[in-house]
Order: sequence, then structure tokens, then C-alpha cells
Amino acid sequence: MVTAQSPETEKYNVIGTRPIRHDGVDKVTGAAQYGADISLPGMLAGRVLRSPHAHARIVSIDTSKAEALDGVLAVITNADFPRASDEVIDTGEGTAQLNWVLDNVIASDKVLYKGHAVAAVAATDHHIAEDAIELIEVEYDVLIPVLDVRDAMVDGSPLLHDSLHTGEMDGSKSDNPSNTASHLQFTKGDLDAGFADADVVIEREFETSMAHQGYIEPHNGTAYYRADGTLDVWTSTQGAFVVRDSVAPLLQLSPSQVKVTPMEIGGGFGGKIPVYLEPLAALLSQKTGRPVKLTMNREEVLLATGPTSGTYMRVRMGAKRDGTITAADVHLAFEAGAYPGSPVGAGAMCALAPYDIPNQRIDGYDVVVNKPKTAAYRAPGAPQSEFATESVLNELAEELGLDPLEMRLQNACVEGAQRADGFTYGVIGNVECLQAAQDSPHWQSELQGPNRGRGIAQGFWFNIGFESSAYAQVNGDGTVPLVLGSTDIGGTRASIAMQLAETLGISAEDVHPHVVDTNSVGYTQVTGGSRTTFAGGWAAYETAMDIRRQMEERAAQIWECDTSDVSYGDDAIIRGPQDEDGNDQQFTFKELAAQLVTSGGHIVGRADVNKTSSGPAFATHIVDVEVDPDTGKVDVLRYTAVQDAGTAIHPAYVEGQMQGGVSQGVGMALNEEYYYDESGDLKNASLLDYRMPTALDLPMIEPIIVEVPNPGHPYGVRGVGEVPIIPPAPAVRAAIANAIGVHMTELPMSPRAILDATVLEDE
Amino acid sequence: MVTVLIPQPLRTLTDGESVLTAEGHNIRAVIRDLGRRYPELAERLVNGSRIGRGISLAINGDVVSTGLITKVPEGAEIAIVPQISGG
Amino acid sequence: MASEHIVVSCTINGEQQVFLANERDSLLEALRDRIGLTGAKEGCNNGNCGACCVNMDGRIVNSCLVMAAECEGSEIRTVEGLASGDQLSPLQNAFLEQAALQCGICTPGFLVAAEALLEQNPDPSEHEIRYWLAGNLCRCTGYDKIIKAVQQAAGQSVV
Amino acid sequence: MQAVKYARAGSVEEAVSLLQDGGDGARPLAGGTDVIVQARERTRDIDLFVDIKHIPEVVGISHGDDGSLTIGAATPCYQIYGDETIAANYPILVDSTSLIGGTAIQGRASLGGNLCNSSPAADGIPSLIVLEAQVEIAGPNGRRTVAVEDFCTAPGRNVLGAGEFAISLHFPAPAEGSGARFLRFIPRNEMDIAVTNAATQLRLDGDGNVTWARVAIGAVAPTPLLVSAAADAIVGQPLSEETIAAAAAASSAAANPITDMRGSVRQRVHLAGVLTERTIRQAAERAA
Repeated sequence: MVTAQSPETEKYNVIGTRPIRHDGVDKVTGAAQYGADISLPGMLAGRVLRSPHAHARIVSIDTSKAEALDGVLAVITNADFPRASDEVIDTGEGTAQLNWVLDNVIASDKVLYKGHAVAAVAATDHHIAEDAIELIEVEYDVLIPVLDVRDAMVDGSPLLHDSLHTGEMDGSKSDNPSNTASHLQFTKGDLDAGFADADVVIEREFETSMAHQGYIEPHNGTAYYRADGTLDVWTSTQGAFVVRDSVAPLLQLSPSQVKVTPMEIGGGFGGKIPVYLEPLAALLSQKTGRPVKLTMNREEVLLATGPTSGTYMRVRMGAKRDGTITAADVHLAFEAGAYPGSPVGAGAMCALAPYDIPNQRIDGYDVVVNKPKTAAYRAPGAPQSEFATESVLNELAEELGLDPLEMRLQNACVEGAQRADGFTYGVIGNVECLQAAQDSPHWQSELQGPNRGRGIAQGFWFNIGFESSAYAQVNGDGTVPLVLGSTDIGGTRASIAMQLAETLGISAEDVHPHVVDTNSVGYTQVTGGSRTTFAGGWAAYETAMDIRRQMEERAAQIWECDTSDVSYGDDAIIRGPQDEDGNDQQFTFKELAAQLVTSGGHIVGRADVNKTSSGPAFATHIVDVEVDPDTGKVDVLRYTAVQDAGTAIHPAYVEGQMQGGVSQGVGMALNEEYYYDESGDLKNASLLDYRMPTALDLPMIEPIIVEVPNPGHPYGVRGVGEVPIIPPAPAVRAAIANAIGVHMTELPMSPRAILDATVLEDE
Repeated sequence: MVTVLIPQPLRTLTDGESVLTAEGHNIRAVIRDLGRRYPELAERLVNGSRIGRGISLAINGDVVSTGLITKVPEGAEIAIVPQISGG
Repeated sequence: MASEHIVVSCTINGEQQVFLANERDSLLEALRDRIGLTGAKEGCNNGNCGACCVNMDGRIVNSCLVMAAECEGSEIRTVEGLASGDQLSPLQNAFLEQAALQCGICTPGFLVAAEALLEQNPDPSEHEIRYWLAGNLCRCTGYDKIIKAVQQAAGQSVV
Repeated sequence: MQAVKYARAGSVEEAVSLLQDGGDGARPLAGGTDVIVQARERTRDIDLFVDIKHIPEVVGISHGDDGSLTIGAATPCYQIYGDETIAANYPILVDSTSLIGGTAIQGRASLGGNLCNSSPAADGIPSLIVLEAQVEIAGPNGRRTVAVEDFCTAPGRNVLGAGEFAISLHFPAPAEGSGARFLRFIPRNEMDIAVTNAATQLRLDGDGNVTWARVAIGAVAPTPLLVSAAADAIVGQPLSEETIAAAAAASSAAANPITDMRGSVRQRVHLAGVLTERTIRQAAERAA
């Protein structure tokens, strides 16, 4: 195992090392309790009836037969919920209209996608619950589904929502209702002049399919509404507070009446931020007075929980013969699914983010279609928009006969560069990533063999900060329990505890991190947006500094000296003035910890931070592929992922994020797609036919961590989770072009798509 | 004095101006100052005690997370961007 | 439509167990809902993800594709049976040391599957490991660290 | 899961009577990797599983003195590909059984189950067809034997009548100079249902002439297809680019697929040719 610290982290004791994660033993012994593992006395099992149609008006729902079935205790529909207003609630890193949140949880007058929840039952046993939903009779008036983003935008298209008008950024609304929920635009410079300056202009259109986050754990939600009016919720969520703040208004409860306990979570990638089952479990519990557990099966997960947007995109980009990019025009139309809220905004802001292009226009459209409401998925919006722009950039380099890596270096944003959306970069590692890729053994090697090709692409993601809370107490033996509100999806207990340990000067093993419920820790935003190690680490740092101050005060009391004469060193030695006999006075952390209880009591440090200086992340990926020209199949032969992590707190988990992001990106590139028939029926709603990469589909993924510390964080942390999903698709596309000379224009670049673009093209 | 960058679609509210200057120690004060010249813009940027629906403000590249009371350093550059979410 | 309960007796992690199950229960449901062993996870409930892998009579199976009633007289080993007391198995230790898990939901299935591999092939090649584990999906790690953990447990040098 | 009962049969006769008494909702249960999913997802009405894998005759592998082979219908895949004699004499059965599902599926799934599930895309059936396998069926009227190519009648349907089930598969001894190969095309490297698959068995004489051949293709028609025209294209002469191309064209011509989430019509027609060509070449290598 690699244990050496990087040059950047050698100055630290804990940061940059690879301790065993604190929750590890529970997770290799099967002891860890995930959401579906919960069992409560008297617990009922729930099940959801879902729409067989993509677009239909609900004429009537008859639940009487289901209610009459032995063992069924409650059946609910949308009508059983309090009326939801159009007030806007915080849904994680974004906001949503409460009535749309409710309607997505359970349909009101219309079903808007196949799998849309229509009714839910609670029964003594999940087999009975399953039987019961078969007895619910729903009459539908089936409507024409809207399944393509371009069709949806056309005047005269069937409408999903009669009340939806196109909103512009200036707050104005279109006169007529539309499926286009909003339009945004960023501009910079003079587009026409920029294209006039170009020697070569390339324009391409792209289509990408919806793709699912694909976490292995299906959604679950368990609720117990008690006689005193309080509601307990246990669920696998990326944000316990978001669940609280969604469930409470849907049931017209105060947040103080709702306690959400985040269970261990089996993956999320953004998809476990919205609520789906929790409000249903809560209402069923309210109706029955008993705890109710709801779980989804895999088909439900794929039909009804947030994938990322399918898109239609058009990019025109021009460059001078020397490789200088002069202008770029980007058109992005994103499927939002059934309700507004695609990640087109972020996609638009990321589209050209790595490059300093003087003349730009980026238009984005958020469009509703009869497909599941999209949810955040790892760098939401960026894998699509950057696929389009990186692909055109690669073609420009090819057309100009330039090295695509050199051309990127030539146009790369550096500190002080400004994006079209107005952001100005601080310290970033854009160029450093490109240079590390250039120096990598992979880029330096020569690729040989027929039908093989190499591709490269760059990726950018903002990373976010926001609110995190923590507290920790010092036990008499010098160990420190650390209390957190961030769900641990990939080792963040460890990465946050390490920052506390570093600040206190103790070992990572002496910190014991715990993730607790919404009543037991201060407000903490979702685990997502690559924010957790950044913001949680900030909170841990502040918590540790609070402890350090209090320990200095305590030592001063013991030594009967001024606090200003006591200093807590980074070596965890608390030093005071000399005593009356002229001897040095000092405590180790453990020595002072042992005296706390007899010198005034325990010490608790706490912090609540709300930081946004999260520091953008860049990544450069290199991939070699081999294409079977007879079958269209692409095999990934070799993969190198370079990424700026700021500071790699736990390098093994940084590598893991990079490798995992590559895996999802390669899946999106090659095989993952939502395959609908013309009626809007998703035909591949299983892990058999929604094809995520298996162990046999990937080579080892070589991670190269670049560390350009983020000046906006005490330890220089930048988020690492999201950016690695962005470069794989455009890099693979370039590699395919390099191998067989065909430039694909859709995702996924499946064997079928490649055959259609090659040997079957003329048929 | 701070600089406020106006994205293309909001220039309907600023008589086409793309860059404005304003005074103010925090976001609320800056928006109030902008409102003296461009009342529709100020209306768009504020929603009660919050920043306007669906948009975020960024001060020197960092998205504002503490709302209208967020301090604005002298000479800062403020960008108006759509809300971003992460996975 | 009513379903009846059945009594099943089998050996689970070396212990003789007699339990009551719904006749419609799969082995996975029986383990989780009737016996309280929640280590095996439901990821897809149709044999495509491997999260529910257990060892049945010496072979790994997807416990979602086994009826509880079929287990009469059989010997079942689950992730809960891998460690002896607080002594983790070499494979479990390797998973921790190699950081071979992120969210951990697929981990029980991978451990049960990989242990079965090493029992019958103590020195597998990388390809053999990938082939054997192809029925176990992991969405977090990209598989690198899982493969390396298995290599480490097999006593191979891991870079 | 539907309200399904379970019965373990100890003998062929007991299984037949359980199935007969159970009527339309009774299904034999071997590895269960298809029927349990069908019962759970309610894609087929099933109210009784008759577990046949504890019947000695229905599980296991036996090699006849004449070199022939009998495989119990419920024998799990791993036992088949783990059998050294099968690996030596019928490597095409290793091709098929080692890529049905993943390792955990192979611990339960059987060739008999694969056959009786009668999927057009079954990865076992083309190999059985080109090996001239016969399936032995037990039922209320005794036993009968059916050639595998005549077994499937439509997607999910076959010649089994009420109370009947497959008990074993019989394979003639491989002839001198024969070689066989099965290939499938899937988008990933494992775990997928075939977009198209193909199997070829052929015999070469001492001069390299193809003296006999069978070609079968799958996932391109309602049932796996025996493509005589493809075999005819290569028999009677040494293999050449021309004869192989003619065989591939014959397979493509015989293919009558649908477009679905796994593949398109033209993709499958094309792949039928590609896989026919590849299985012919690789079968010939094995024959040599």
C-alpha cells in the first residue's frame, strides 16, 4: 500500500496519510445499518402504486378493494395530503416549489411519467402490501407524451403543465404556456467579431440520453408519527436536514416536530437529495399510528427517481491557425423531466469554464418532458455541456493539426481569468493538471495496434461550500468523539476526523466521528456538491480551534496564570509559563485531558460554518480504447485521471473518488441510457439492461493527484467528488475518432450507435 | 465602490448596461443602491428577506451563502448567476 | 392470495437455525426480515447486482434468486460469518487497508464472492478476479481498490 | 412475489404428478434464476414451484462408454464448465455455461432451465442445437425425446405439455475432426443478454474439407434458429473467405429480428453474419 505523503502534505502529521476509516469495520462485517435494515416494533410495510402511462389525466382512483384486503391498514393518495402551496423550499443546494415537490412524490390530477406514484398502502407484511396495490383501480385519460426535448419546445406541443410559462433571468414570463420552463444566457465579448477572427470554425450537434446515478442501494424511508405529534424519519439520504425541511411543510408540521435520522447510505451521487418515499411513509404512519417502512425496488428507482438530463446541444467554436480559440457559441436544451429544474444553469456555466475565450454566448433551456424529474447527478449538467464543448475543441485541434493537450494549455484559464457568467478565478490548478497529464507515463507512451486510439479531455466543476456544523468533546483518556451532520457516503467521517486530529495534534484514531440526527447537531447541508470534506473539514477545524482555546484557558486555571501565557502548539503540547521554581510547565493533550474532570469539567468545542470559498476543481483525463469495427464495441485499454484536489486529506479516498467518477463517466460514454418506446415506457428499467460498467469492463484507472491548495480553506481542500465524471465521455469520443476516424455525436456511444455511424451508415 | 456584472438577459432591466458600479457594505445595501437607478433590477434580485428566486450572487467568485447581509469588500466584483446544485 | 408460513431449518454461519418464513420469501428476505441478518443487501432483486450474495452449500448465489423454502437442510454463509469474533478475515482487513469501499452497500456481496474465489483459486490473476466479480456491481470505486484488496488478501504484491 | 407455494420433488414421478395437479400455475424450479424473477415481477402467473433439483436423475453429468454425454437438466452451469471431460470434448458447452449470468448465477442456473425458459436470446440453446442435443422429457404419458432445435416454439414457449418437464440432455459423442464454438455479442463484457449469438459445429477431414456443419443463431427470431443454408455454404469444400462470407450472409438472411432496448434490426442482422463468421473460424481452429 502506498503510504508516503505527498510533498504538499509532508508538513502535516495526519493529513495526507491513509488511516483505516472509522466506520470501516462495521461495513466489512455487515453490521452497518442502512436505511432498509431498520426494524421497529409494530412496523408496517408500505408499497407504492405507480402509473403505467407516461402522460395521463387521473379520472378516478378507487382504493376500496385494497382497503378491504386483510392486513391492509391504510391507503393514501395525493388527496390525503394537506394542500401544498407554491411556496419555495430549500431542497438541498437548490430550491423547489412545494406543490411540485408533493406532486412528484404522489401525482395529483395528472401523471407525468411512467412510474409516477399514484397511491400508497401500508400493510402488516410487504407481500400483502404488494397484493394490495394490485387491487387499486385507477382510471386514466391517456394523453400524448412529450418525450424529446426539441419536440417539447415547439409551439403546439402537448403541454405538461398548463400554468408553466417560460421564465427569463430578468423575471419576465412568456405570454403563452410552454414546456420550456426557463431560458438563461451568458455572453462575453463580440461573438460575430470572434468568429470573423477565426481561421477554422466547427459546428456540431449532440444528443445525450438521460442517465441514472445508479447507486446500488434503492431508496427507502421509514417514518413513525407519534401520538404527541412528533415525527421520526429514518432514511438513506444525502441530507437529513433537507428531508426534514421537505417533509415538515408537506405534512404541515413544524421542523421542530420532525426528527430525521440519516441511516448509512448506499450511494447517492446527487440522487438521494430529493424526497420520494419519506413523505408517503410519514402520512401512512400518521394514518395508522404505527411505524411504516417503504422501500423501492430497482425498477422503481429507474422509473421514478432522478436521472440526469437528456439533452440536445449545439456548439460552434472558432480558432486561429495557431490554436487560439476566438469564439464559442453554445446552445443547451436540457430535459428537466416532469417538473422544472434541470441542471442546465450549471451546465451553461461549466461549458467553457476551462478556457479563456474572449467571445462567447451560452444559451440554456430548461424543458419539461414526460420522463422522471431529474435530480442532481455528480457535477450536475457539466458532463453533458462539457462533452459538447470538449468534443468540438478536440475536433478543432484535429482540424488544425495541433496537439489537443497543447491547444488546451494555450487557451487555459489561469488566475484572474473571467468566465462568461462573471466569475473571476482565484488560485486554480487548471494548467497544473494539463501539465501533469503531459508529463504522465501514459501521455508519453506510444499507442500501437489497429483500431486503437487515444483521447484526452479537460473537466471543470465549481465545488460548493455552504453550511456545516460539528461539535466534539474531550474525554479523560484523550480521545475525542466528533459529532457531524454529514451523511458519510464515501469516507467523509475519516476525512473530517483527520482534519480535527490534525488541528488538535492528535492521531486520527483518537477521534471518533459520529453522524447523528437533525435534533442532535446543528444545521448541515447535504453531502453533495463536493462540499463535505471542504465544509465539514472547516467545521472540524473551527471545532478543534475552539477546543484549543478552551484547553489553554483550562491550563491557565490549573497553572494559575494568564491565558495569554499559555499556548497550544501544533505538536499538541500545551505550554505555560515557568512555575515558581523555574521549571517549565507543560501538558500533553492526554495529560490535560485527564485533568479536565477534576479541574472544572469536560470541554466541548463547537462550530457552525457557512463557507463558499470552495475552490474550483479541474481534471485532465487520458484514455486509450480499442474499437471492434465489426461490432462497434469499445474496450477501454488504459486510463489516466489527473485532478487538482487542493490538498488530498485521505489520498486513498481521493483516488477512489477519481476512479469512481471515471467509472460512471465511462458508463455514460459507452452504454448507459434511458431507452423509451414511443409511448414513453422505459424499456430498460433494470440493472440487466441499464448497463453500468462491471469489473470486467474497466482497466485499472491510474490516478494522478495534483495539489494546488485552495487558499479559501485552512488545509487547502478543494472538493474532489464531482469533476472526475466530466472528462471521460469527450475523452472516449476522441479516442474512438482516433481509432476509427468517426466522430460520434450522441451519448451513449454504444455498439449500436457506432455501427449506425460506420458499417451500417449507408443502409 | 463595487462592480456588478449584469448577464445578458438582465440587461433589459439596466437599459442595456453590462457593468454597473454601486456602493454598499453588504449585498442588501448594494442592491438598494442599484435600485435607485434600476428599480426593476433590484426587484429581481430580492425576494423578501432573500436573494431573488432561482439566482445566486457571487462575490469575487465565491457564491453568497449568507444572504442579503453578506458583507461586500470594497472593490469587489459581484456576479449574478443561476443557482447551482451539486451531486 | 393469502400466503402461509413455513418452517425452515438450515445452518447459517455455522449455527443450526430453525425459522418461520412466509412461503413467498426469498432467502434474502428470510435472512433480513425473519432472522435479522441484514448484511446481505437488496440492490436489484433480480440477480444483476450481487449485493445479496451469500454462500450456499459452498457456492455463491444471489440470495434474491433462492426461495427460503429451498434452503431446508442447506448450509448458508453470509458476510456476518466472515470474521471470527472481533478477528477480521484477511480479506476484510485488505478491504479496509486498500480503501476498497466507499458507500459500503456492495461490500458484503463482494466479500462473500471474493472469499469464495480465493477458496477455489488462491492465486487468481487480475482478469480472473474481474471475471469472478463481474456479477457484483460497485458504483463508487471503479473497482480498482476492490481488485487490489483481493490481490492483497491472496498474498500478491499490490502497487 | 406472487403467492407461490413450494414443493420439493424426490422423484421424476412425484414431480410429474405435482406439476400435473398444479395445473397452469405450476412451474418446475431448478436454479430459479428465471422463474423466481418471473414470479416476483408477475410477468408469468405462477402459484407453485416444483423443485426438481433434488431428483438424482435430473442433476449430474455422465459420460457414456461410447463418448456420449448426458447432463441432468438441473445441473448448475459451474458443474458443467468445471467438468474436465466436457472441457476437453465439448468446449462449446464451456463457452455457453461460463457466460450465462455471473458467477453467482452460474452456481444455480442450468442448461435445462435455459432451454425451458425458451428465450430467443438464450445463450445455451444455439450450442445445444449445433451439438445435436436431444432433450429427454418426462410427463404423465411417460417419457419422450425431442431434438433441441424443435423444442422452442415462440418466445417463452416450447413443446412441453401439461405435467411435463425436462429431465436431461443427451449429446452424441463428438465425431473425429469436429470443432464447435459459441459466441455472443453483448455491449458489456459480462452480465448482459445477447444482442445476437451464434454457434457453429463443423467437421474437417484430413484434407481440410468441411464434411459436416451446423450453424445456429439466437436473438434474431422468435426462437433460436438452425440455419441450414449457412452450413450448406461451407460443407463440401475447404473453408475459404468466400464460403465463410456466404455462410455469414446466409445467417444474416435467415435473421428476422426485432428492434428493442438490446439491439436494432439492422444491428442484429449484421451481427448474425459477424458472429457466424467468427464461430466458423474458431470452430475450425478447434477442429484442427
